[in-house]
Amino acid sequence: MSKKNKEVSKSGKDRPSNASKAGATIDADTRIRLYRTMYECRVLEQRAYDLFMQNLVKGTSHLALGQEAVASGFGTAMRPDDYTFCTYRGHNHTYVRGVSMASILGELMGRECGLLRGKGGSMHLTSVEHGAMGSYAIIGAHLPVAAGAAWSAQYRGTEQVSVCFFGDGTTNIGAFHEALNFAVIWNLPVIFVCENNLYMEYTAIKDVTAVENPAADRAEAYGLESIVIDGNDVDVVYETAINVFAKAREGGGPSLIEAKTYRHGGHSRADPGKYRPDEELQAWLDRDPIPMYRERLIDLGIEESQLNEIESQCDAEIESATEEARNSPSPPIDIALIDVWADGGASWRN
Amino acid sequence: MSKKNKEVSKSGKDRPSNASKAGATIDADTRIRLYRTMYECRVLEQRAYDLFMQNLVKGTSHLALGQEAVASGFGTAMRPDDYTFCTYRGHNHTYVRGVSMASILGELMGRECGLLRGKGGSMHLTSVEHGAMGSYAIIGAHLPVAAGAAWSAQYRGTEQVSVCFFGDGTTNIGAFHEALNFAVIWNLPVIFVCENNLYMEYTAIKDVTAVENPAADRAEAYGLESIVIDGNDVDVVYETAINVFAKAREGGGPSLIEAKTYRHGGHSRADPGKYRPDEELQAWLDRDPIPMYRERLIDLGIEESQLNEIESQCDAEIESATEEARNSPSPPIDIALIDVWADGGASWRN
Amino acid sequence: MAELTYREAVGAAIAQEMRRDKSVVFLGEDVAAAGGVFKTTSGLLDEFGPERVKDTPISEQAIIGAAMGASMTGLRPIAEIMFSDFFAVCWDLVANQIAKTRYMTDGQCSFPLVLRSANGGGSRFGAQHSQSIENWAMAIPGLKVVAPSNSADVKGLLAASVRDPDPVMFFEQKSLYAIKSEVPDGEHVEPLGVARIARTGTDVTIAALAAMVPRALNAAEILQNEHGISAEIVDVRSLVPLDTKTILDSVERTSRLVTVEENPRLCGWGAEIASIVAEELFWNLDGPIIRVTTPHIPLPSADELEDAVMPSPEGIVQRVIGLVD
Amino acid sequence: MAELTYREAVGAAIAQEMRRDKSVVFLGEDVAAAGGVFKTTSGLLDEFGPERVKDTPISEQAIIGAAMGASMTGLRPIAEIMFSDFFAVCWDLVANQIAKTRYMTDGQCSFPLVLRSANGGGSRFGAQHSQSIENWAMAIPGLKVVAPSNSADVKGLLAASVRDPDPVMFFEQKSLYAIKSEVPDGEHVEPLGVARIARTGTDVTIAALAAMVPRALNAAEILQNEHGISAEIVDVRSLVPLDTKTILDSVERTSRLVTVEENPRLCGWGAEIASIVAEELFWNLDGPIIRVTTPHIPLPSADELEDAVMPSPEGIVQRVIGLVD
Ligand SMILES: Cc1ncc(C[n+]2csc(CCOP(=O)(O)OP(=O)(O)O)c2C)c(N)n1
Ligand SMILES: Cc1ncc(C[n+]2csc(CCOP(=O)(O)OP(=O)(O)O)c2C)c(N)n1
Ligand SMILES: [Mg+2]
Ligand SMILES: [Mg+2]
Repeated sequence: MSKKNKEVSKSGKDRPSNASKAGATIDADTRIRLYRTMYECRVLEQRAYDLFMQNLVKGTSHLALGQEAVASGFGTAMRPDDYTFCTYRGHNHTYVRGVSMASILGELMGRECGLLRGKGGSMHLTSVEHGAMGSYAIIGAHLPVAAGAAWSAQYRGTEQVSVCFFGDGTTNIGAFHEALNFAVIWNLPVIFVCENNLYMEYTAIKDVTAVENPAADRAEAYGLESIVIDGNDVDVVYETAINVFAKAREGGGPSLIEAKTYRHGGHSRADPGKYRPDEELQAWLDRDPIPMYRERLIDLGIEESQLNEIESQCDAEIESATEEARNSPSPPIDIALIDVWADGGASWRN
Repeated sequence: MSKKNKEVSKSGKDRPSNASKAGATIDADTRIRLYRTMYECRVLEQRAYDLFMQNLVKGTSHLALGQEAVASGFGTAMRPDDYTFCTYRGHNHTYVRGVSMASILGELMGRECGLLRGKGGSMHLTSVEHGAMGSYAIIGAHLPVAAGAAWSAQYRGTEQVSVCFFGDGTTNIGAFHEALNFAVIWNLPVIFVCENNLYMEYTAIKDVTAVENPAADRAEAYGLESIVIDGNDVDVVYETAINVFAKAREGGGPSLIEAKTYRHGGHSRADPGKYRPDEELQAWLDRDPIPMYRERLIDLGIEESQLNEIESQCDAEIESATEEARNSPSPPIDIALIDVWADGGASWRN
Repeated sequence: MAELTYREAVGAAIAQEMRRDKSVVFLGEDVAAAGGVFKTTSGLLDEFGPERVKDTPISEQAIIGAAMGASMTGLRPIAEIMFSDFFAVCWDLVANQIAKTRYMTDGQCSFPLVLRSANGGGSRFGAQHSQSIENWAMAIPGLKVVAPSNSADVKGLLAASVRDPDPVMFFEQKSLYAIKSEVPDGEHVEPLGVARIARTGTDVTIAALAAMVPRALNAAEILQNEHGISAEIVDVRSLVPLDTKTILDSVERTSRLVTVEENPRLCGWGAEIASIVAEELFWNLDGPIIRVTTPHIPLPSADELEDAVMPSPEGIVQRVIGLVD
Repeated sequence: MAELTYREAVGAAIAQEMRRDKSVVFLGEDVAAAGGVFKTTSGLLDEFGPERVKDTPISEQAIIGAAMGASMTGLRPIAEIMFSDFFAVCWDLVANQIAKTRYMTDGQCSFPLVLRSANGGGSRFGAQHSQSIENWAMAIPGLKVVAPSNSADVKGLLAASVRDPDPVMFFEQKSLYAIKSEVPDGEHVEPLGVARIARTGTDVTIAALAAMVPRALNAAEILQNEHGISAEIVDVRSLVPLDTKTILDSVERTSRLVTVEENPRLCGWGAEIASIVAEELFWNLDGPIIRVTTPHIPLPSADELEDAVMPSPEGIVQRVIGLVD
C-alpha cells in the first residue's frame, strides 16, 4: 500500500507525464481518499440518474458523471473552512465538502431530509456548515460572489480560500470578465476552476468561442498564468490544487485553472447527448477518471481487495442513503412561507 | 507609451516614426481635411464648455478636448454609410459624420433646433441620416449593439462597417467581453476603438485594471491582434483606420484598436480634473494633437496662411452656430409625449 | 383547424414569418442545431439555414445587443432568452437601450424586434428558472409585452410581434409548452393589444394571463357548478398595449374584479389593472377588488411546495366566493 | 440639531456605522479617493482607510457580487451603484442571487448588505440617468426598499439599513442632495418599515415618496390656502416592509387616496398601494383612488420637457380638486 509512485511512469499507458510528477508527492492515504471520493461521487450521481428516470427527481438535474476527478482533487485539497462556490452541476462539489448523500438525494427528490428541505432543488445545493456556499444556476453569477467571499477572508485575515467552479460556456459571459479583473486587482485569495467539458448545453464550446482554451487563453488578459490541466487525472488535479491553495493563502492572489474533462451523459435531465460524435465520447469513456485511477493505484501496489472493499462500502452507503431519502416525507407546506427574511418570516407589510 | 513611438523623425519633435510613414500615403487634401476636422471639433467643444459655464447647457456634458485626433482620423476614413456608435463623450464622433454644429449645441442647450429636440440631451447625440447611430451613456452597452449593426451589414451584404468608440474604463465591464467574443466568432465587420485617456471618471484606469493596456492586452483573449496607437497623431489614426476598414470590408472580421490619448479637461460638467498630476497634464498638453499637426503640415510645406484661413472659417462657423442655437426656441412641450412607439404615440392603452 | 402544441405553435409562427420576410433572423443559445432547449424551434435551421438561424455563446448581453443593432439597421431579429429569469443578466440592453432609444433620438431609430423567452413556474425548476417577469417588462416604457395562453394565440400574436415596428417581449409559459389546442390553418396573425373574453359571465370579472387563464377557466367551472356564480374570464394576452376597454367593459357589466397573477404579489400587473378600475369604475363596483397572486416569495422547487404557493383554481374559487357572497 | 444637506447625511450615516462596526466596508466607483460623483462620501477614505473604503473598476456585476459574497461570510458591505439606472447591468446579482438565496437555501445564508444609489429625475440627465426604479426593486421578493425624503431620514434609515440583517436597496433622490434639513445630533437610527405622517389632514390622504414628498407638501399648502382642502401627507419612506397600517389608518380617516409616484405609470408602487386600499378599505372610500405618476415614457432631457412630465405640485392639486369636489 505504500509503493513509491515513481513506478507509475513505468507502467506507461496514456498517462500525462505531469501526473507521475504529481504522484511523487501524494501519500498513499491521500490517494485512497481521492479514489474513495471519486467513487462516492460516481455512485451518488448514478443513483440520482436512476431516481430521475423513475420520476422521483422532478424538475431537472445536471450530472457530472465523468468529471469526478475535479471535484475530488480540489475537495480533498481544501481546508474545512474554505469556501466552495459551484454551479447547478454541483452535486459532487457539495458532496466532497462533507455533506451526506441522503441530504443531497433528498433535496433532488424534494423531501424533508433534503439539504434545503425542497426549497432549492437540484440546482441550488448549499451547506454553509460545510463551506459549500451555494450552487448557482444562472451562468456567471457566482464568479464575482466567490471573489467577494475571498475579499471577506482577506479582510478578516483568516487565510480562507474561496474556490469557484464553472463550465467552459461560462467563460463567454460578462461576469467572468468582471470577476477575473476584480480578483486580480484586489489580489484576492480565490481560485477559479473552469471545468472544460467541451460543451455548453447542446452546443460545442469551440463553435462559439474565439480561442481554443476558453479559460486559459484568457488568463493573460488578467495578468494571470495560463494553466491547462488534465481534469481526468485526479493526481494532477490534487497537486495543482495544493499549489494554488498555498499561493492564495500566502497572499499570492488568484489563480485560473482550466481542467479538461468530459461529461459522460447529457447536459441535464434525460438528454442523451446525441450531438457528440461517437468517437469523441468513446475516447473520453476510455479515459474515465475512476478506472484510470484504480489501475494506477494497483500499479502502485495498493491491494485490489482494499479498493473492492471501499467500493462495497460506497455501494452500501448509497443504498442506505437512497432508502433514507425515499422514506423521508414531503416537506411541510408551511416552510414555503418562511425564511425570505433573516427574522424567519416572509412578510412585506405590517 | 507604445513601442511604435520610439523613433523620432528628422524634424526633431517627438513625432512617432510611423506618423511620417503614414504621411507618405496621405495626400495633402486629406491632411487639410484632417486638420480642419480636428479644429472644428475643438472650437465646437470649447464653445460647449463656455455655454455650460454660462448655465446654458443643463444637466451634464462630457468633452473630448484633446482627443480630437481619434474622432477626426476615423471619421475621415469612413464611408458615408458606415455606422458610428459612441458614448456620452460623443460630440466629436457625431460631428465628424456631417452633423451641424448648431444642432449639436442646440441639443446640449435643450433647444428646438437640437438634433433630438431636447429629448436626448448631451449624452445621446444621434443622427441616423449621417450614420451616427447613437451616443450611449451606460458603460459597455453599445459594444454589442455595434456588433449587431455589423451583423446586419454582413447579412445584407452591404460592406458597411460599424465602428464603436469607448473609453479605457469600459474594458472592465462584462459587455466588452461578450461583444468582442461575439464579433470574432461571427467574423463581423466591426471596429472597436478604445480611446484610452488614462482615466475613468476620477479614478485612474491603472488602479483598477489587471493589465497595462486595458484593451490591447486583452485582444489575444479574442484571437485578435494587439494594436496600440498614438491617438494624438491624426496621421497614425487615419492610416490605422484605413487599414482596419479595408480588412473589415473584405470580410477579414473585427479589429480592436487602443488609441492612447488624454482629455484636457475634467470628466464632465465643471470637473477641474484635479486628481491628475500636473506634470502628466502638462506633458499631454504639449502633445495637443492640433498644434502638433499644424506644425507638421507647415513642415510638409503647407502654407500657414491656408491654415489661418481654415481657422478663421471655423471660428466664424461656431459663432453663427452658437447664434442659431441660442435663438432657437424651447422645444414644444407636447413632443415629450410622442415617439415612444413607431406610430408616433406614447399610449399604452386603448 | 389543426391541433398544435403551444411549443409547436412557436416554431410555426417563426417559420411563417421567416418565409414571408427575409429580414427576419433568429438567434439564441442552442436554438439552431438543437432546436431550442424546449424544442420550440426544431427544423428552423434546416429550412432557413445558418445565416438566418444562429446559435450563440452564453452571452445574453451580446445576444440582445446584436438584436438591437440589427433591428435599427434593417433587420427584424427574433432573439431567444432561454429562461425569462436570465433577462436579469441583460436588462440594461432591454430596459435602458432598446426601450428608450426611439424616444431619446426623437424618433430616429426603430427597433422591430422580438425577445422571446420561457416564463413562469410549475415545472419544479426552482426560484431562478421559474419567475414570471412580465411585470418587470410592463414597468418599462417602450416595451410591448405579450403572454399567450394557448396555441392559436402563440402563433397569431408571435406573428404580429414579428411584424410590429416596436420591441415586443414575448413570454411563453413553459408549463404550457406541451398543451395542444386548435390553431387556424394558413397564415394566422392576431393583433396585439386586444384582450379576449375567454368565457362570458355576469357576476364577476376575472382577469388572467398565460397559465393563469386555464386555471381561471377551471375555477369558473367550479364556481358555476358548485356555487352558482357566473364568472367572466378575460384573457388579457397583451399587457402593453393593454386593452383597458375590454376589461373595463367587462367590469362595468359584472361590477366585480378579481385579477389572477402568477408573479409575486408586489407591483404585479394585477395591481395596475386594479388601480385603473379603482379610478375609472369606482362608482360601478359592488365590492372590493381582489388580487390573487403568488405570495411575495421566490418560488420553491419541491412539487408540493410549488403547487401550494402558485394560484390554483381552488384558491381562485375561495377568493371569488368571499367577494360575491 | 444640526442642519445637514441630504448629501452630507449619507456620509454621516456611513461614518456613524463604520465607526461602530468594523465589519462595515464600503465599495463603489469613484467613491473613495474622489468621495463619490455626488460627493456623498467625501472623507470616508481618510477616516477609515483603503481597506474599508474601496474604489472599484467599472464592473457593476463584480461590485454587487463582491458585496454579496462578503455579506454571506461575515461582513456588512455597503455598495454604491452610481446611478440607479445602472442596476440594469447587474440586476441578476440583485434580483436573482441576493434576493433569493436565503430562501432557496432554507435560511442558511444571510445577506446583511446595503445597495445605495442615486435615483430619480429632475436633474436634466436624460432617460438613462434619471429613472426612479424603486418599483423594480419592490417587485422582487427578498429585497427591502427604502427611499428617504429628507436628511434626518437619510441618516436614520441608512444607519438602520446597515444594521438590518437583510439586503436593503437604499435609493437617494439625486435632486434632493443639495437640500438642507435638520438631523438629530448623536447616534441616529430610524426603524425601517414605518411611514411618517408628514402633515396631518382630514379630506384626503396623499401617499408620496422621496422627492414627491416636498412636492406633495407644497400641493397641500396650495390645497389648504386656495381651496380649503385639508390633505394628509404620508411619507411612505420604506416600500418593503410597507407600513400598510399607517396608510390604511390615514385613508380610513380621510376616505380618499391619492398616490404620487415619480416612476412611470405602469406597475409603480402606487398601483400596489391602490390595490391594497381597493381591497381592504373599499367600503370606507368616498371616491376613486387617483394615481399621479410620470407618464409611461422615458424621461426627456431638456429642462422644460422634464418639468412638464414629472408630477408637480400644481398637477397634484388639480387631481385632488377633481377628487374632492
Ligand atoms: C445566464 C444564463 N444563460 C443561460 C443559461 C442556461 N444554461 C444552463 S447550463 C448552460 C450551459 C453551461 O455550459 P458550461 O458553462 O460549459 O457548463 P456545463 O453545463 O458544461 O457544466 C446553459 C446555457 C443559464 N443558466 N444562465
Ligand atoms: C454601467 C455604468 N457604470 C458607471 C457609469 C458612470 N460613468 C460614466 S462615464 C464613466 C467613466 C468611463 O470611463 P471610460 O470608459 O474610460 O470613458 P471616458 O469617460 O474616459 O471617455 C463612468 C464610470 C455608467 N455610465 N455606466
Ligand atoms: Mg461545459
Ligand atoms: Mg477614460
